[in-house]
Amino acid sequence: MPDIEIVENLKRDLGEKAIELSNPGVRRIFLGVAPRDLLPAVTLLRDKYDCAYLATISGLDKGDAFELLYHFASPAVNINLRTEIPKSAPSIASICAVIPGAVLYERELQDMFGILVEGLPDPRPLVLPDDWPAGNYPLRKDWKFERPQEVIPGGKP
Amino acid sequence: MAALRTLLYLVVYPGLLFLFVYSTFCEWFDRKIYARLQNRMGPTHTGRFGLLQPIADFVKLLAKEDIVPEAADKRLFSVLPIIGLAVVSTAGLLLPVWNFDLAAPGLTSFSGDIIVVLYLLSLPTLILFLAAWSSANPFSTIGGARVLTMLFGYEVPLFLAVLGPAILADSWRLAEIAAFYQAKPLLLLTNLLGFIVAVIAVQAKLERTPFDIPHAETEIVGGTFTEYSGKKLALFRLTFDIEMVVSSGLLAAVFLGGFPGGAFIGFLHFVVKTLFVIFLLSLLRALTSRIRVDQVVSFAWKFLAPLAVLQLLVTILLKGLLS
Amino acid sequence: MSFEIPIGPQHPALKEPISLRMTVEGEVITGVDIRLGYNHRGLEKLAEDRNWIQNIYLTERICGICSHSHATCYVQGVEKLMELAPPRRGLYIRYLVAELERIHSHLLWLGVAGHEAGFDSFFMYTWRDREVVMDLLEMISGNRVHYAINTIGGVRRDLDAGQIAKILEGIVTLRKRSEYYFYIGANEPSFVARIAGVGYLSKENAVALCAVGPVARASGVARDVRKDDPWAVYDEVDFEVATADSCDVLGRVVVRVKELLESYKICEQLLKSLPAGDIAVKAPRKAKPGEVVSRYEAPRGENIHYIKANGTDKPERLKVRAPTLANYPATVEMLRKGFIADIPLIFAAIDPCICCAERTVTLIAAGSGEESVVRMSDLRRRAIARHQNAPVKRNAVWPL
Amino acid sequence: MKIAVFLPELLRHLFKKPATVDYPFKKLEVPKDFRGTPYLNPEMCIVCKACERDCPAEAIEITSVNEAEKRFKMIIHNDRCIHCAQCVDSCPTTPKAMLMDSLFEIADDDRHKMKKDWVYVRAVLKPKAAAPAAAPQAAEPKA
Repeated sequence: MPDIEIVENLKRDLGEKAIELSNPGVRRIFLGVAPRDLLPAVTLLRDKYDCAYLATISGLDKGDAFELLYHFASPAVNINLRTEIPKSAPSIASICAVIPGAVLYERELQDMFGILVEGLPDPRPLVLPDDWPAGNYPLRKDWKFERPQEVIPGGKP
Repeated sequence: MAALRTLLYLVVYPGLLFLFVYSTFCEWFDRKIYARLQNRMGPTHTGRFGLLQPIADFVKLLAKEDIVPEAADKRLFSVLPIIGLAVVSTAGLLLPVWNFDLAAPGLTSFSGDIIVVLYLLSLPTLILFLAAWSSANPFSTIGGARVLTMLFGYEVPLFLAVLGPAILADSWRLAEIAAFYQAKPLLLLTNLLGFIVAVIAVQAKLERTPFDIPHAETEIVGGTFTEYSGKKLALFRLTFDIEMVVSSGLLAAVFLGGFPGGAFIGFLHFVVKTLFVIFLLSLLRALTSRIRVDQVVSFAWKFLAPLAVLQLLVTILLKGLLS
Repeated sequence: MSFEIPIGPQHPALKEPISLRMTVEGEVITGVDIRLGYNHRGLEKLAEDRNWIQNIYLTERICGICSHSHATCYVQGVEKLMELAPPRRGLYIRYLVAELERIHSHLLWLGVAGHEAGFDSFFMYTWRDREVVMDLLEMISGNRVHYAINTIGGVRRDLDAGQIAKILEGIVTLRKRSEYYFYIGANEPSFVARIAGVGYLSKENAVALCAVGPVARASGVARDVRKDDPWAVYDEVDFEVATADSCDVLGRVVVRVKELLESYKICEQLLKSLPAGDIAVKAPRKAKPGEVVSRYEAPRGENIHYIKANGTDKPERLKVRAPTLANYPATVEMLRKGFIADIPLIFAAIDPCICCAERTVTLIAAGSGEESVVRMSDLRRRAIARHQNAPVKRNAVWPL
Repeated sequence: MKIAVFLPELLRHLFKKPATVDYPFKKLEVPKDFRGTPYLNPEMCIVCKACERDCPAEAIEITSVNEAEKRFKMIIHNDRCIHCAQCVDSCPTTPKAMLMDSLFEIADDDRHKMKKDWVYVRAVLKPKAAAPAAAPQAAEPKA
């Protein structure tokens, strides 16, 4: 199925829900939806577009909002589902019920951006150390790491 | 004078010192063969051709820190390696290569010594299990359970296989069995099947690939030896080396016609024949991958035990024919 | 009797730290829990304050085995962002190295599988023959592990006729050996007994849990980015996607060996039709604002990089998804109801690259050399602080 | 199912020469373009700092010693260097001021000993045609 056809189909199936629909490269489609339409959109992609394979979820700190990109892939095309949630209330519904393999990526989002993923079957921290200070989310842009002075072991300065 | 001789017999030859030197040599031989089979070099630099490498390893381990875990049964944990070493060294004294008189059964060569050797060679397995259990470590516990499970697999085929030639020779004394086959070397060929079964069972007893399940390092870390370190580990390793020498000596005595020709020639026979058995063991080690413990038991009962029984049948029929 | 055994963070079967908690009932596994985070270096954060050139080498160091795959995935994304068209010869050399890397990675994996099963001879022989391809890579790029042959707009080193002849010669040897190892792996009874029927992953589960690479292909899911999303040279060469239907570790061995043979085919085709010309075009220092999703079929499965540029000489965001991370949920599924003895084999069968999978947390934003130093002092400081604040609890439960 | 399929291969190698090399007693040759350790040819350096800017490991440090004499000091931190040779690629002069040798045994027990530094006067290169014979009088190498 060529890209144009998929874009047309998506336009027809999602209608108003598709805030953004673009096709910047060969076999690359970017699709934007509102957070409340996320689950229906993911279900649609899985059932109708053969996109049961979620490659990953990218988070991006845009200053006052978080952008979440769900990278799906089918044998024909790579669909990137974009949604945006406000930084003041960072919370998103989990898609684990639809795509069970998403659990690690959603846990990573929680760790890295402090986004609350609701309905996650296993919400424990994934990658951060156990004694990581609360409220520190490394991939937010306002989180800066102060580089310590280099000290070479062995006594000499 | 007799006391001194006994002391020399126990400590120097063929006691601890000789067994130590010869077993480290056998370990070197095993390692070198294993390495060459794999197109590697093996020990090269300690001593000539790396001959001293096992001794260097032993000394290194002796010098390492010796840790006894807090949760372990400390007394049992510490004493087991020594018992293990003592048991296998005792078994070494019974081999019919030194100090035996065919006519007059003595202290180390008597009717029924084949049973005693087999029994003494079974003991290290139980000691290993106790050692694993007393270290109170999940990996050791699993290793200990595996040791016992495997024991049920290989012990019966080994006994059946080793006792076959004894039945044919009509004796329970190693020296007499060996002498019987020295008189009729062609009869050795009838025991070929038993020899194969016995080599595989000895491989399992020595816990070498494909039967290195109790201490499979990629599965359960050190297995039975997880908590052992320093001197105790060194003693355990020496125990296994000596066990390898003794069990290959046993196989040589029973299946390969023993060690005829007096002290010197007999000793040469001993060296050549044990090295041959060890070569077979190394080859088996290089040839296979580790199997699971359930596969060991089913393999032992589906293949080894029936083959051993078949060998026994052949032996009995042959004995009827001969008499 | 049911008890827990820890596989990792330090364990002989694991070459890198990860923690698998196994609840076992005798020899049978009843529960599995995975804990990541022992090997985090903060690459995604670090990438945000490195320029485009520096990031090539940063992404290359995500992994030590498939170093070229991450760098290529990144570079082809950046080229799209910068609207560069690398010369054909450069592309051919780049994907030639990529296929050679796949060969070395799969041979390495064969050896590791043998080692985990206790088949050390197999391990020694496969690794001996892997030296052939390692030497080829060293000859092409100047290094055995981190080839660093990619640059934005092409590759950094050219091939001459002598090198091409040597590569072709090496491929002939390797093909013969790979076929032999296939024969051994499928016929040695003790090895087959260990891998056949072990680590079952049904096709439905492989799809639902988003498995990638040889794990998915061994379960009958023909998922290969080189075919699904052919880029650069992959629509010009002829190869097949290797799959197997046995859904077990044996299937994964078969898939990998078949892929080896396909890779030899691709290498020969690339070398035979190597175009003449330049190997690289000059790249600008800055990229226009934009975003790109770059996909690449690494030896372990699909690699996906999401790169966003903001007009400066540094990326706004670089998201890296390594294939191993995608295979963890499937691993948990495969381990369930297995034997303890199968843990290393099943885990090794996904060809885990733990440092690939864990790259996100920023503890240290420093050059590679400083990391250990900073981390040491940092760790020491934190350990002291922790010790002062909380007395060590005896028999403490694993805090999760 | 066959038994002992590996046997012929194993026995064949029993009396063959081992494939391994007796390192460190015997050493293999590295290929021609091996990326060893970077070093500076101070006669060619025009202090454009391209290498410092592009070094992914921040292993190159160029500081000014004497502004008036145009004297500079370059330190290469071999303890940080990742041997990617990007400095060689970034170097704009012909012939290159940054070069790689084929040394690979550079481990040391002290990080300080792994630093290498050069103090030199900035080279003034003539136009491209005469570049190979550029400005020998300006150089004053010091290891």
